[in-house]
Amino acid sequence: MPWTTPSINISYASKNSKGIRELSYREAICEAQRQLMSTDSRIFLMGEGIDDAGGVFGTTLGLADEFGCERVVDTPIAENGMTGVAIGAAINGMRPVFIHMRPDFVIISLDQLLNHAAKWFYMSGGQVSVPLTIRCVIGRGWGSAAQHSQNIQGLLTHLPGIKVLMPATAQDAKGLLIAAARDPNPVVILEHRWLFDKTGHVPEELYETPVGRANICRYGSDVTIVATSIMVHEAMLAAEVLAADGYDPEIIDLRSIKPWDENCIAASVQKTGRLVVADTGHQYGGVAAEIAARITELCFSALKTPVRRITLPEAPVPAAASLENIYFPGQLEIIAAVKDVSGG
Amino acid sequence: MPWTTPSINISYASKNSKGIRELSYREAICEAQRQLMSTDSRIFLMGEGIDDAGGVFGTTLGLADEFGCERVVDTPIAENGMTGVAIGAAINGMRPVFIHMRPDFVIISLDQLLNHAAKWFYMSGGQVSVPLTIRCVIGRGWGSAAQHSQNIQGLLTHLPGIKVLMPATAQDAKGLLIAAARDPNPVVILEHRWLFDKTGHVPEELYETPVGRANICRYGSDVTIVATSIMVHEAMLAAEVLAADGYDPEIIDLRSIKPWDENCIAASVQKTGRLVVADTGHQYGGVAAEIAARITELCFSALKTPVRRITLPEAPVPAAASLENIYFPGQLEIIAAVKDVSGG
Amino acid sequence: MTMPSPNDNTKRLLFKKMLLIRHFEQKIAELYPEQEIRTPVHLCVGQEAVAAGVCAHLRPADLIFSTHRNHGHCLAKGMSVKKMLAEFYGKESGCCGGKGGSMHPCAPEHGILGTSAIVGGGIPMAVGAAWAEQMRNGDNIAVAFFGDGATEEGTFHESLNFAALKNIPVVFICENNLYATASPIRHRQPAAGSIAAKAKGYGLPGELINGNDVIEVYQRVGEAVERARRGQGPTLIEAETFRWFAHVGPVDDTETGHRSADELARWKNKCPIRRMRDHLTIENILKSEDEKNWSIEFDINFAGALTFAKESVPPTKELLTTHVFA
Amino acid sequence: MTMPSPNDNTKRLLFKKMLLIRHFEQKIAELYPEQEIRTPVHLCVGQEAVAAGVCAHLRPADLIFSTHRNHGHCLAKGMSVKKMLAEFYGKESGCCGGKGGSMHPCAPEHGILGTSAIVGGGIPMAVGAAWAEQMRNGDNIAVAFFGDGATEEGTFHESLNFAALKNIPVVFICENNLYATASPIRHRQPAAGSIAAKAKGYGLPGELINGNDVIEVYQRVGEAVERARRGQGPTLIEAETFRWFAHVGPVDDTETGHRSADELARWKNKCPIRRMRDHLTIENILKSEDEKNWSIEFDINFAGALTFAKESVPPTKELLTTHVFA
Ligand SMILES: Cc1ncc(C[n+]2csc(CCOP(=O)(O)OP(=O)(O)O)c2C)c(N)n1
Ligand SMILES: Cc1ncc(C[n+]2csc(CCOP(=O)(O)OP(=O)(O)O)c2C)c(N)n1
Ligand SMILES: [Mg+2]
Ligand SMILES: [Mg+2]
Repeated sequence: MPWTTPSINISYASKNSKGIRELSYREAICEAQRQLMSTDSRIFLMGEGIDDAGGVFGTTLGLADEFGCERVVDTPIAENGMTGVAIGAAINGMRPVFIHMRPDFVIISLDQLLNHAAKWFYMSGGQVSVPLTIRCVIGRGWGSAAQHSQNIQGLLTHLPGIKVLMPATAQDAKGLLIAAARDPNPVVILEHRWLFDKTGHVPEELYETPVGRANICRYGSDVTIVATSIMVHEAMLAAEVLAADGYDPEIIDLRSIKPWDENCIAASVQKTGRLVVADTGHQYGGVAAEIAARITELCFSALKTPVRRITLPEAPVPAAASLENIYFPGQLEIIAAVKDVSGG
Repeated sequence: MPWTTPSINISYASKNSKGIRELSYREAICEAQRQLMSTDSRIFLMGEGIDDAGGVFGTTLGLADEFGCERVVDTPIAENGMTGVAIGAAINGMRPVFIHMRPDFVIISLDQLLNHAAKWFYMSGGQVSVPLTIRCVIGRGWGSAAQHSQNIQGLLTHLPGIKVLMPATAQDAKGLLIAAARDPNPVVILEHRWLFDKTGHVPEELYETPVGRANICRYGSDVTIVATSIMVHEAMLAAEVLAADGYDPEIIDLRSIKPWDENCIAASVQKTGRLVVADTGHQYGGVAAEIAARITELCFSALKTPVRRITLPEAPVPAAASLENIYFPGQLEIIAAVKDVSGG
Repeated sequence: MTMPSPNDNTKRLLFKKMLLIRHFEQKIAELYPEQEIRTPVHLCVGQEAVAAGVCAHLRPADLIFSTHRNHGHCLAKGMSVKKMLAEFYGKESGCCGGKGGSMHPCAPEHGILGTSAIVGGGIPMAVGAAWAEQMRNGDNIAVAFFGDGATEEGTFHESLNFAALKNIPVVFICENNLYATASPIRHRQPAAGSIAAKAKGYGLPGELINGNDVIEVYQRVGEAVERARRGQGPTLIEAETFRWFAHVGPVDDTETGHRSADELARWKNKCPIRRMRDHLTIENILKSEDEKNWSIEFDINFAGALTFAKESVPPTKELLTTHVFA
Repeated sequence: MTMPSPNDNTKRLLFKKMLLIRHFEQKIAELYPEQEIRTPVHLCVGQEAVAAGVCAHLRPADLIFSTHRNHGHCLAKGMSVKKMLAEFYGKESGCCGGKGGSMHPCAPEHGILGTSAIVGGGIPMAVGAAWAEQMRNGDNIAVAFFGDGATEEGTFHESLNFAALKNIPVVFICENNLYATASPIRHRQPAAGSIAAKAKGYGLPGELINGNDVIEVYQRVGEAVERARRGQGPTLIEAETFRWFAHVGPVDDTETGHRSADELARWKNKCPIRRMRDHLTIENILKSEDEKNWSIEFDINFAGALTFAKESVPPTKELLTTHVFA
């Protein structure tokens, strides 16, 4: 896809970058972990079956051999307890990266994540921070149904104290993971499985994608589309169709879900006067709701139509392919929404 | 407070109601449980220490003596497992009411609540529903700090499959609890501790406050204030001040947080052109975000100013009184917001 | 108080049930590459004796709670092959109307009130369902099936504690197949501990049994079921067994990870079906044509179910948002 | 391998530490009705021997993780009375800058990296912190303090499993005071089980000790600490004890609920401080003026700390949203 090239924001890969290769999102994640562990002995990976042959959809392949099972730790199936263990290690000088294969399992650990990690620095009056990274693979499809395909960014962003990132490109998959692992705070990264094969131009060196900054993937003039994760790709596909029909959408990859780049989006909406938000999650109080509410506050007079949200339907994920196919919105919904907010 | 009288919506207390008494919110809850257990042998109460001398802030007093410890069950401290136990009992013919003293403890049970209860009916293709009621006392104050004073409606409303209620009056504390206990679905009721002493006119009989319907507590013309739980009372206090200053706010007690009465609010905003939402919870993707986003969609041309949200600051709850006092918004913030959206 | 060995007829039925499960799983394994079953399948080939031996004691109104690896349990409990298959094929005629897929089978008429695919998720629900029976003074019981991995979750502990506290009529059946996905138990649990031994901490009987010997399963679980039914409380049973396929899908996972071909071969030698066949043959309980006849019966049944599943209609889009609330 | 009885000096120090804790708690109880301490206090009067006996073995760099009922543990570990009191009074000079209140004390310099008031919440954190030590080949250990109620949470089980699996240098100290809030243990745990007995299921040593006998606590925990430090893994210790005040606040809760005046009286008779005083007196270890001198020392210290706490400034509103992120 052409836009993966221009979207490398060279500003955060340093001047004397060691070269840029075509890497998949999966490889980019793997490389980030390898480089992080090589350069910082405090960093280690943990999670259920992360050392196995599948290697967390290929993102940890080879790391157990390279770093040993003390730094690539297969854990018991005990998400809440092991999150507590990770927090304990984090506050005592280590930098754990806890990997979950599915977002649904993170829900089991919300006591430790929300009651503990999110509040520890505050409760301690700024003395003890929790440098914990949670990597979680999200996805959809193949009838995995209601307990294996959820989108949880809406749950993780609500309470203060946790940062949430959703890379849409290989570059950001690497850059945001590095940023997360170096962040002294709890950070959750949600990586979409359908993006793992997508390639992009990824610098060799260890670089950070700055947390809190969105990425404009396509410049446009008459409508702003803010998208998260795989919806960025759907939006780019939609843009081709829309462009052929005479629309000129500006597409913003939100990337950093919390904190988020309200200035970038507000500036775009001031220009375009229209906003469509395409999130992978649910509607009620989701990421799209926050963006809609906040951008409407910031750009009320510029907005020509109300912000349109594209989110999941109000139902758990169904198993049958016939339902699953219509459950997840994509480029068609984005095209329709853009035409609609543009007045037909 | 005068408005507690007119706000009894007689339509849902039946014609030959057995009389209306002045009862406190606490007594209303207790009475609802007594009447429910007397009339339906499937209903029972469970929770940590619910049979003790305090009786969950007085809301279960006497019930253990009256119904025995098999129907007023003191449980181990194991929120997630016991929620699973409650779900198991619910799908096998019982109607458990699981009582939590603090919202923070509900977070521990989100695996069973969100991954299980919320999805069971859907996953079973409509065969097995989960008639589970969760009562949870919320509150604030006295330096209970970050792990004992949260507001979690924003977490509970995001994913499909759970209903969330927040009674602000004694009448609704009884009527909504009865509605919840008779609902074949999982319902969470958040009861504010600071309302327990507030009295209202409560019918003797067993009546339901309909889920999904808001209550207009004050009719007004120039701004709509939608409030939840204790913020309804803050809004009513604010209204007195505002009225003296020449404003005429319409105040709506949301009551049913999910599903919520968008028609009632939209109709009000069509009339007033201005909306302030005062929720007890956090901002990012909270209840106020959803109302703001949705009402803006429905009433875009009627809105003269963007929807204003009054929510908690972006921080965990602090312990020190000096901070706690300014942490929770109240009537002053509502007054300022109304004046602000009204153009000074 | 050991339950006597099952009689000849029961032995035949146990054997036939195992064959049914094996037959079903192998058919699924054959069909899966067609990619018309668009839902992950967790096959239980190698573990049939546990499902058969446990469910032989259960009435239709007794309840079972299973896991992602539920096919054997559901079939043994009476679930219709037709409805199960239709569910796998994503059809409205499936046991969940197509909404659950392979991981959440539901058949209330057979005591299957739904299934959780969250590891450890179903254990407390089994306790709660059995508690409901107890509260009503019923004499039905509940069985919680779960894997070795599930015993690492907090819900396992919380469930044992509450069941022991209230003397709840539930039987905990842990199928210890030594792996959770590709992760061997030595990565997850201390060697010096044991699953069955945990029962003592709650004052419960805890027993380690040979999960590949259907007669042993039948006898030992039979005692536990009777205890539960008589109001003598719960039992934890750890049944050692092994799955032949990979964690998910009809795949051989040996030599790609921690499981070795050797280990699998050793366990194939302990095949629960072969073991029972040998026993029945020695004891002269099996008629020579039995297996062949059953196999024909299963084939015919399965073929009919498959036609039903394939010809059924998928749920239409109006159903996407139904059944969120009752 | 039993640790020898502590020497006279150690005994004096153990006794003095218990007196310090008792003194602090009683002062809090006296001050509380003034309503200037605006945070719930969970007093540990009656349980002082556990905190004193355990922490006597710990270095400053060893870590403790406590609970809502943390005052004794923190004081025994070296926490400054001044900073703790200032925290109770909601002041910026408090050990959490006023943000934590009484339930979340933090003093990294004394090995207190923060405290959770979620029952069971601190247990896995202790394991993780000790794991970090192990990964660095350090020889510091961590101690998890928790109540009987906390052993009902899934985190207790998950923590024991992981600590046993990895042989982590952590000691689990359960203060079984027979109640959780007003709920007696018989409402929550099966009579036939036991907390200490649960250790066996994980292959760990589990010991029931008299939590009101500071010498027994010192000796038995000393062995566990040494095992952990030598890399011989975790131990679970159940110390039976009793709290004199109600669950929260300086209140008498007998005759209003499940706790009876009788039960309290029996336990007051087993007062850990009186027991040790008697022992020291018989053994002639206590000088006649010791207690009086210490009491004066505590009074002076406390008075200074109180003045500090009362005169310190409360956090101002700019601090409301600082420290959300580092
Ligand atoms: C809470 C949770 N964590 C992780 C998973 C992913 N997962 C699915 S099955 C499985 C292994 C379960 O092992 P075990 O309980 O031994 O059952 P088995 O597959 O061996 O039958 C895991 C980790 C899950 N479904 N739920
Ligand atoms: C997860 C959770 N559930 C409930 C509570 C409320 N609560 C606070 S202390 C307590 C009792 C704890 O009992 P125990 O662990 O025995 O400690 P003790 O108070 O006896 O020292 C409870 C239920 C809590 N803080 N956290
Ligand atoms: Mg297994
Ligand atoms: Mg206790």
